[in-house]
Amino acid sequence: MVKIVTDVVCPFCGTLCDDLEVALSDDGKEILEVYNACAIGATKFLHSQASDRITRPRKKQEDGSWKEVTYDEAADYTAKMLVDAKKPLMYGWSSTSCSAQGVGAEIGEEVGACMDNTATVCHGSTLIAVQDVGVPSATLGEIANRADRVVFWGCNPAHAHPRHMSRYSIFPRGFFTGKGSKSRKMFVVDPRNTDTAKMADVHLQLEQGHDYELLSAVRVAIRGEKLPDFVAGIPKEQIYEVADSLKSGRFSVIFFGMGVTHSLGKNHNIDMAIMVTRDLNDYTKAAIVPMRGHYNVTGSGQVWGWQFGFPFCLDLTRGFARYNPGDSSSNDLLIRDELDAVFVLGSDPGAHFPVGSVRKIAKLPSVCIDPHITPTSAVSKMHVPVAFVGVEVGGCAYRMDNVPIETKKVVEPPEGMLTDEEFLQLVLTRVRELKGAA
Amino acid sequence: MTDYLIKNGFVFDPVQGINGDKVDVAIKDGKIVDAGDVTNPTVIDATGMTVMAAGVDIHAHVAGPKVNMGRNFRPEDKLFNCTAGSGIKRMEGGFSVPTVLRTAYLYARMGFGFSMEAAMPPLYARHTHEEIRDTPIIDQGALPVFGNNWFVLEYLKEDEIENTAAYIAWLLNQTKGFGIKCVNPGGTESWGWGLNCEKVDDVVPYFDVTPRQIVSGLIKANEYLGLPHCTHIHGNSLGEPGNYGITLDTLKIAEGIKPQNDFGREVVLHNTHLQFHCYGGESYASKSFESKSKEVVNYINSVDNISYDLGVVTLDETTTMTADGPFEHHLSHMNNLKWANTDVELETGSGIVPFIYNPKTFIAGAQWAIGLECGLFIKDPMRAYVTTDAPNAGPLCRYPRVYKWLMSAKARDDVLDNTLKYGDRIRERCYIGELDREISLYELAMMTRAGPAKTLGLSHMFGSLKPGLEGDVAVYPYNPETDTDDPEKIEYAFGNAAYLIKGGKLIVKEGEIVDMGNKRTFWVNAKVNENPMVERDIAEKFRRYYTVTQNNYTVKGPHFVPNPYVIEVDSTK
Amino acid sequence: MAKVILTPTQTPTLFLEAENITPDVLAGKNAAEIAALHGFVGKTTVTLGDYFTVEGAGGQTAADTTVVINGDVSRVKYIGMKMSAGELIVNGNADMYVGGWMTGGKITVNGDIDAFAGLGMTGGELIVNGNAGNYLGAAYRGDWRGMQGGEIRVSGSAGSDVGTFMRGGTIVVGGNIDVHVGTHMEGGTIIVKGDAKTRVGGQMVKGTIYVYGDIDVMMPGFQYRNDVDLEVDGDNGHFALYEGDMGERHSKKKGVVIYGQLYMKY
Amino acid sequence: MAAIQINLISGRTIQQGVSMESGKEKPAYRDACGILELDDAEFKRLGCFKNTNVRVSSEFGTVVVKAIGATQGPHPGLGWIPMGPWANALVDPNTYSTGMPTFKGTPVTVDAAEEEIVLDAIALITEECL
Repeated sequence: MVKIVTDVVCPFCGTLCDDLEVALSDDGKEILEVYNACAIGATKFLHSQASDRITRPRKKQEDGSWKEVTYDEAADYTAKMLVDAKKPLMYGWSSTSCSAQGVGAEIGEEVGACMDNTATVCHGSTLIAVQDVGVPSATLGEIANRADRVVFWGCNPAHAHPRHMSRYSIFPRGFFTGKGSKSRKMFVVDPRNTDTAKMADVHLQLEQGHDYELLSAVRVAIRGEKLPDFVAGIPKEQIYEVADSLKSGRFSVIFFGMGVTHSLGKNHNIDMAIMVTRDLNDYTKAAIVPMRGHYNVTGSGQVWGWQFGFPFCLDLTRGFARYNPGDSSSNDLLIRDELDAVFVLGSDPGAHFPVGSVRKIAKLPSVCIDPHITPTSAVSKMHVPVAFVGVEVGGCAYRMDNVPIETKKVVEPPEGMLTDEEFLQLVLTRVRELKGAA
Repeated sequence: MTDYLIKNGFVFDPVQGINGDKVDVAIKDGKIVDAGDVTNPTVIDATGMTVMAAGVDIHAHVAGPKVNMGRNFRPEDKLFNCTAGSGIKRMEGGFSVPTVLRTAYLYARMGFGFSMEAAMPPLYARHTHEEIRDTPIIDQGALPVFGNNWFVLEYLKEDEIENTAAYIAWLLNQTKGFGIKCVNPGGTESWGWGLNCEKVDDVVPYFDVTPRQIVSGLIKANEYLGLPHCTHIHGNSLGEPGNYGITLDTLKIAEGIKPQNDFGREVVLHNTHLQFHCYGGESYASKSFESKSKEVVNYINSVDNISYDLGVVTLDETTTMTADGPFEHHLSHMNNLKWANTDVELETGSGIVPFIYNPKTFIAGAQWAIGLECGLFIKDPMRAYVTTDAPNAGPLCRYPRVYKWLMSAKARDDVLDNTLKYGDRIRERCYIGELDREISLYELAMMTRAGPAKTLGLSHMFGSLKPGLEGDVAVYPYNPETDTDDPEKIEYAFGNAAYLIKGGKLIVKEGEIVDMGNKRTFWVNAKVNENPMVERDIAEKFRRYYTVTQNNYTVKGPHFVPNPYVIEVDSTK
Repeated sequence: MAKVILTPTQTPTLFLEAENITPDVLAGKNAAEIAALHGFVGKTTVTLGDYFTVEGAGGQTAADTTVVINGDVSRVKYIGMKMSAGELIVNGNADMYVGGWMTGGKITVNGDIDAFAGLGMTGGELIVNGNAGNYLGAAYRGDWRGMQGGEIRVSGSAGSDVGTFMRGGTIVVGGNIDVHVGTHMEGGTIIVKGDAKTRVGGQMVKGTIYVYGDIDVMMPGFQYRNDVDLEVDGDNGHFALYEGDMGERHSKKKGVVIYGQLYMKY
Repeated sequence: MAAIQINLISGRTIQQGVSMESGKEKPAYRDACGILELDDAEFKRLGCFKNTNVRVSSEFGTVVVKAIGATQGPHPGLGWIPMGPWANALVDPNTYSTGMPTFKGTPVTVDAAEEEIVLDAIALITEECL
């Protein structure tokens, strides 16, 4: 009998779909099919079953080859590295559960680490902007039920958050939006004619890197002030039209992504987008929501928030928490040679940091905790594979709108494999032993 | 478990009528016992000190999504005030919105044992519980918000009390909540369209129900269920000049409703942070704005089924946060500072804005005065509780300062004469000048432990040193015979408990935190008759309008509530 | 005036955090006491003596104390942080947070400095005979109170985010400046004698910016008003006055809306 | 054949996501992310056919990828490499003291490199870093 597990939560992106159904083999050991998921989510579940999966920690030898070690040996190596370092970086924390993040926070505090999560290369700019000007926002259901003006600015949900439009933003027939997509006007602002842009009622194909000016122009237009003829390549008539349309909606929402967080201006682009939203609230109702990437990068910021007071870029080296992106941020720390050890969990900086930063990681003592083989594991001195969170172990995760959802365990991990939380507990115990001995 | 005997202290326990007598307090197996019932106890010498049951906070925002947004979006609130861990303490930080560790340590240093998180958005209940779990030492509960919930609005439009009660029981169970919170009834749902409900008879758009119907229905449903706590209300038009009339309208909704519960609770409506609801005049200008605390408290004095807490403004830079979304939007236009807002599908909303209560302005001084007046006009201090609506009117760490102001006319005069720029004007526009009352330690014990414990329905556990209650005792370095010369000694003593015993464990020893205690999460499991209609409505709403499945809504398992204390109520009889 | 001379003896392998190097802390201390003061490298606690030779002694008060650093401290953070009086001279390059949160006194750096100098500064003088980094005279993260008073002078160029959330005081940059100048500015004066790139005065509420050179892209919320002849920082010139940011909130004074002012030199 | 200057940006695609979750060490990941998407006009300027390997260079590095026709275009003046190590071999690490490298908007030079091969992710990062 095929067994169906329902209400499964997808551990891929910040959309955190919780309506997946997974078909298991008779013995409950094998994942046969994944229903309701997007292609990426389904792959994540199915790939967990790959036959060539690494199931034991491995240490890099002098000659570059890998040697299998026990989890205890790996924990000992990790603990010693963190305790001995003067300024270790503990990076990642996005593809894991809040309880693992909590244990990680205790380790970071014990060893005096710099701690950073993937927001640092994703929505860190957003976090800075929110600190500067706040954020009028709403849960995704609020948007599904009310929004009639939907803007995607510098984001491409058709590819990056594949079920976002169908679950939350464009197609749902909500309480006050009974006609689904017909109830909504869709705007896309993107320098490319993306698959999302192709669906839009209005596509503003701006000149790349001029989001700040264009958003500023929208604010000027909202206030009915004069504009130059073109801003960011967009004619002023179109800017006025968009501003009027957003003002005249009953509920306008702006979703934004790495098109703005990664481009020149960074936090300022988002700052301005937030101010557009704030301005719109003087005329109608408006909200803005960042399209967070990893399924639990948001949770990592939450856990650190309540434990330390800051969502990323923590410097705990002096026993108390300090925060200042630009100083305590992973890429600045790496590029400026401020670190002497690197620990990575639940992320792949090897693939997603500028190569200059990756070269620095490669030169330092390093541990990579990841179920996969990745560019990070390739440059690390120790690779510790662990169970897939959300597939082989459950745990709390926070959606892009900060809604917490508990991910599920669907199948057992391969025999003898630890979860990341279990491994972190080993490291924490060992760190305390080492510190007690010191 | 160690037995304790606290000897020679001046004991204040209004429940037992002990008013500063030197009585020994004994704890055995985590509970208070008669002094003769302990054998070989650890003796704590409280000579020259004040002994009370541990404090009980009926209303503070210390855990949950908006609190954490307050932390994360205000790094400047932590600049230069994060401190390293020491002993068994972890690192801590934050002034107006402390980290969970600092919250726990602050409460311990102030001699508190229980705190009620004042607003939990149901969809975010997991978040609130994760923070509560990570806040050591103190016991906590959380109040889910109901005043703008679509189920409640739909049922109460038709005055369906039984259905409302069935839904409330279901939600308390799903979210592991403690009782009913109602914030700006109808107003936050209206805020979903950028609107508000300013008066009790304003109509909520589409739902066609009024704040009056919502408040009345929630009170009735609360008593139908027989919950330990009463309906906990933050009414319409908080912070608006002239709002006292709306406050009186709200309070009068409770007229004639009798409490129905097995917990000794005597009130049916708790009006939180009353200070924000006692304003006269038409603007914040000193020629118009005036205090109406006397009018409001006089009404409360004239009835017996209403309690309140003060919400005293402490004249600090702080962070305001409330489920009253439209109010925070309004506030952001007053000070132009950063504004966070989250509207929560089908349920509620919230807003957060930093705020500086600047003593150089008339209005901040007037608000400060009104909060204290609310504490000084009360006839029965068992119904008026000290809070700062932390962190809205002031940070949690300021409780001892508020005690000082309540207990010392001299300390109040010092603020009016030296701290405030418009002290004289405030004496004219408020009642503070005519009040020479000084709250006694006995009354303070009512306003900070006995009273809140009773209104929370927890007087069988907290708030007194009666044998059988929880072994929660605070010892403050304050000598009521000799320390009356200087009000600063009050502030120091109540912020630096010499000892705190919580659940029979010694948490604070000679002013140092030495144990993380055995933290519990309180929630109420209310049993109701089967109600297929409500069950169907719930399933329908999840299928069509929520973005999580009904199965994924339930807060469960040891991860979120590892050490629950469940209070059972049964309305099926 | 008493003088303390610190001469670097080694370059920190990581970075040294040395907020104790201010006239305020060094006042009243002799060379041995100064050498024993703490600094931090990562999680380790070190002494200033580990990294500097110390000559001389502090005066009785900060105002009586001059501190001279002779050498490169480009891997030392927090020099002159929270300084309130006296003088601090760095003969070399310095790292981040030079004069952060300073309230008075004078800092002179004969070299380049990195980011976050003069952060949240309320008074005093910060003179940089070299280049400055990003976030010069800006606000700490989340704070709406950037530089509020005092003066910063940079002879060379400056980085991005100069004067973000500035509320008062003056910043003069002799050379060119990177993006985002005076963002969210609500008071004070920024003078850029070289070229600016883009995003000058974005979200500006109030205050004054002068740019002598070019601006690559003007913010759309700035409107040309008129030409004026002005004397600015001792230089006479003919300027075009722009007001903005029209997209931003503005207060009124006697019924007249007060905008941020941007003067472009012809 | 000529070298062309173009403004480079990156981002996610479904194929990038799927292949990433299938294993970054696999050829599918290289095929999904080791590409440069260009408008037809750029191919004309470049003087080579679609599906040709090209060398992309910036101030910060050089990488060989396969140039393909824009799938989400046109996007005049822009070249596009999916998020991953190939794009990151080129991007500007300057964070402007915000912590965020300037991932989007890197000026690059593209020229045909038909004889060169596109390395897989592990080989690429090994060559760059070890």
